[in-house]
Amino acid sequence: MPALEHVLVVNAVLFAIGAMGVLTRRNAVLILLSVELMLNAVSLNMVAFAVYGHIDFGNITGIVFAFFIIVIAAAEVALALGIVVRTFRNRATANVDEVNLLKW
Amino acid sequence: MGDGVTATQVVFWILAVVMLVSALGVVTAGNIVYAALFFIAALAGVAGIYLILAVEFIALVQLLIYGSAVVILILFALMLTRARERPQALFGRTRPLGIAAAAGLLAALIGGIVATQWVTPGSAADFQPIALQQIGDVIFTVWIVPFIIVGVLLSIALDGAIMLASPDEEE
Amino acid sequence: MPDLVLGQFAGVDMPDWVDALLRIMFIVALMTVNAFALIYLERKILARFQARVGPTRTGPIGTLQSIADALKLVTKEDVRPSTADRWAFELAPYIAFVPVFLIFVPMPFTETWFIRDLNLGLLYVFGVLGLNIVGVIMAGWGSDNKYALLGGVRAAAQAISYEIPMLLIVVSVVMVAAGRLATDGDVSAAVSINGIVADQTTTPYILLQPLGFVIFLIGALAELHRPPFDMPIAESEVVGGYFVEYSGMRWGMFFLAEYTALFLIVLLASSIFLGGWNWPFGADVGLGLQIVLTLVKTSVMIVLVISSRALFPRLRIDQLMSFSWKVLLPFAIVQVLANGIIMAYGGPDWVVGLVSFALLLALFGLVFALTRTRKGGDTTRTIQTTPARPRVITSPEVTAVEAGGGD
Amino acid sequence: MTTTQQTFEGEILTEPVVVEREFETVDMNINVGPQHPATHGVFRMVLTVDGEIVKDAIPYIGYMHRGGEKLSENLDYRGALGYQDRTDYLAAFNSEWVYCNAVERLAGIEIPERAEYVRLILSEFNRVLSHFMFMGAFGTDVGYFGTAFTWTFKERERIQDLFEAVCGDRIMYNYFRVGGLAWEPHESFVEDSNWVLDQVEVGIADVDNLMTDNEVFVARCRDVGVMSAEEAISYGVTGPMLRASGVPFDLRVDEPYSIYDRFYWEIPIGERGDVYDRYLVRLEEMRQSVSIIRQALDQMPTSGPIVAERLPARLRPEPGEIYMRQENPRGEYGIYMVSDGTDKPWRVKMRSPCFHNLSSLRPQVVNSYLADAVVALGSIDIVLCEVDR
Repeated sequence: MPALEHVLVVNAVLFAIGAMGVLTRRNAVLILLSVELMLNAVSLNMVAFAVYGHIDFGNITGIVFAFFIIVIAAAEVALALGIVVRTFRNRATANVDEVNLLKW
Repeated sequence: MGDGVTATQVVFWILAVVMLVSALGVVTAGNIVYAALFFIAALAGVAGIYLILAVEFIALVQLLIYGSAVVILILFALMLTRARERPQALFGRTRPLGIAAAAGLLAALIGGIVATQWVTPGSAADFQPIALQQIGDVIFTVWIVPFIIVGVLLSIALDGAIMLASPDEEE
Repeated sequence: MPDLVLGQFAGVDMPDWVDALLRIMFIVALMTVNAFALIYLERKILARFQARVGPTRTGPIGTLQSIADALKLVTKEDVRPSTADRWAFELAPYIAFVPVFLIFVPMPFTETWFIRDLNLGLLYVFGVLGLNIVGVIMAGWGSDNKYALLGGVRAAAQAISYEIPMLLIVVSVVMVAAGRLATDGDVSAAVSINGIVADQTTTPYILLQPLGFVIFLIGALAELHRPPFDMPIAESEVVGGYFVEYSGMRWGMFFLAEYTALFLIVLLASSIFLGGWNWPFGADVGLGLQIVLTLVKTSVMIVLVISSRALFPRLRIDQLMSFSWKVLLPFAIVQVLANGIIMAYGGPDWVVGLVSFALLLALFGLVFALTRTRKGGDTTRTIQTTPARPRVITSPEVTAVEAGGGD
Repeated sequence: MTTTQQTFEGEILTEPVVVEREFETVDMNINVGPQHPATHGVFRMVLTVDGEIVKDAIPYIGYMHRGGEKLSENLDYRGALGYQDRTDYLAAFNSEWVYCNAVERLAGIEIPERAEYVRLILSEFNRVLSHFMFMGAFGTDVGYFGTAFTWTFKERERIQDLFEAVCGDRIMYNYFRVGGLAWEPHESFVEDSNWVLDQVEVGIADVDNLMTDNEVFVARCRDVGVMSAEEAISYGVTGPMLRASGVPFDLRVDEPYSIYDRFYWEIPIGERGDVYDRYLVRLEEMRQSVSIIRQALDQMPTSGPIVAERLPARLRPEPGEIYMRQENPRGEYGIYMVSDGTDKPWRVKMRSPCFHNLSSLRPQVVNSYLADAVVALGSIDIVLCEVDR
């Protein structure tokens, strides 16, 4: 088993990369991908805590959390893509910084 | 698993590097389809780390759900990028700022991790894989209400996605 | 013969890594032989359906034809279109192939013969198989060919649509297995393929889940791009679909993946529905007969799948989609719900089977009713005939014109 | 955002095709042909597709143009006969027959009865053969992996064997002559024909069983490529396509030529004018042709001349013109011929049914699925050599 700290560091890097994607990208689909990366880092963290905590505390809530996160992420993809398609129809762009009007 | 402690760690680091490189690919690729393909590699890496942590169930759910979701993502990416002849600018103007912010975040996180005194987990010999049955027991007893709420949420999300994506009648 | 215990391939003690290597070689050998055999079998069976004789020249009654084909593929030039996306194009065959290769792992050939008995075998199969489609999309997109792109997009839409009813059916099968195992065994074996097979000593699950079997078979046809669901590779529409630009061994990889998937999905179906290595009347038949039983059950279903290619034309993409989402998915959900309700109230197995059978009849009835209304009446032959009315009219006559008229 | 689609020159549409560009997925231009498996020869169409929906279709023809009309004008009346085989090569006897009839009427030649019977029998056989070819190719278009094709080719092979026995060739027969036939059919012609008919009837039943009631086949063909009777007439569509749209127009009956008034048969008519009706019409026509051939074989005189007597060595018809049209398997095949009194026709014009039938492709295809476009094209049953001439 890798040490807990190592897993956490890897997750932190993954999370930071995802955050970088969210902050630098302008295409909605790519931002969605980056958000998914961050979610992955979080759920991986949860699982790591649960797995290591399980040995000492016998609690696997983190795994349940990861499960929920994955399931909700699927719904989120569907919904976000619906919004992207909608935006694309109305504005002919998938770039978030071009969708800058509150009405159209 | 054999004499596995060091072997498992080696595999973990290989997977971690693959995953992180792929993740970097996701946020830097100049092509949406490439980004999506990198994302699949990153997902597979995460699933591999789940396997290292011996939670097979989560690893497979990850592949199953994310795999399909990402395939749909790629399809949308194809539809949206083919719509233009000219190459799209995929990065915003605030790119340096974003990179700096992400680097700061990373520094803060790693600082936190290093500074914290973690409770040393039991020895690897004590480690037991978590069975599917255990997860099921917990989900369907302790977390049953959230589980139902997630189910309802999924249905609503599905309806919402259909409504958003369906063509208007009068337009 | 691979055994369950790591480090004991074929009962001989050896280091772990040798064991792993041997298992991988076993898979590779099995896969190659299987692909050769299936290609030959398919050509021969189709030839029978089509009043031909199939390959006859290479080897006795053409048995070496697949090997000759493979040799040709290996020596063929590997062409990449100049405008193709290099990485996507070159990696796609492998990404399409590796997941299929991985599915071999939990497949039981006999009670003790498999690569590894995974606890989550069923989930594993579908989780890994889903990645196959990524390679297909990469091929379709990377070829920079419109036919390939259309084929890839069709394949993706189709795979996702048919995965869902199939997964729901697998869930219902797992429910049945868990219900049965809860009384006399270990519930956690309900997601393991071998555990499910071991539970079918007297009752193949096709008796308990006939609707499940039918939906699984239809879904398998769609997953395997077999007629009537072969739009992704439709010759007359998209010329060959996502692998239209491939040649040589890269093309061969797609075909290897396709035939391996055919074998494996059918093996899976015969394991979870037909009882795999079990003799259906409960006797323990021993190792040798077990593998024969597995292969016989699988072969029968393979012939079934192959014959669909000779007998069915192709559906249209929207018909395919609506069939999955509007017909199969609701029925699969109802099946899961019915299983849950019956088992929650402690209903016996035969009730489960009966309800599933009733649902199957309802499915057939619905499809029948739908197609009949489509045809507009209870018969397809709405052709009328009018009797020929021989009547004499003046036939075209020569009309005189001035010679050399015109310019 | 709506844009009116550019119509290409000379196109007459009942209403302009308006492409809705609501969701800006870019329309792809898909080039189908001239080497596409679904185009039955060197036909090319450029489909503008939005996803799977065809928004526009522009057909391109002419890859097989050999100037058959002009070539015929530079040859003797008899010498040009061979070009007729090479227009509709799936129904070469029928095409030869039209040409022979045209020349004979122009030159005022009466041909002996026995020759008429042989011509009619062979031509009706050729109709069956051509429709078999349609069944096979159409089955492939709809998605049978070769089954329909091999089954129908088995029957086609039998008919071709008969033709080979009669005239020594399997595709380009060149057997009819102005004034009769090239030579006497082989001795066992009647018995052979009867045997082939028995086999063919079984073959027709086989095709019927394979395709007609197949749910998938019906789902693919019903209500695809629908064409109303008015549309069909305005596009000049003839043959089985026209009859599938509900117009009982058959030149064998409406303008009887040769000896068709001696037989009784029925004309199948479709109700909806869709692809499925076209298939059914052709299937039924094959049965009716078999019936006609049986009647003709019964009535055919056992002996007698097969060539008109006292034929001139070089034909020099009186100056005049004629338009001879007959019912080919694909529709109205016409020869318009002008004689200026010399031994070469001054003008030969071929009216080929496929050319006119093909012109109705676009309205059938637009706003349907890509897969339907292929099926609709297949249902027209084009022979490109005849379209391009």
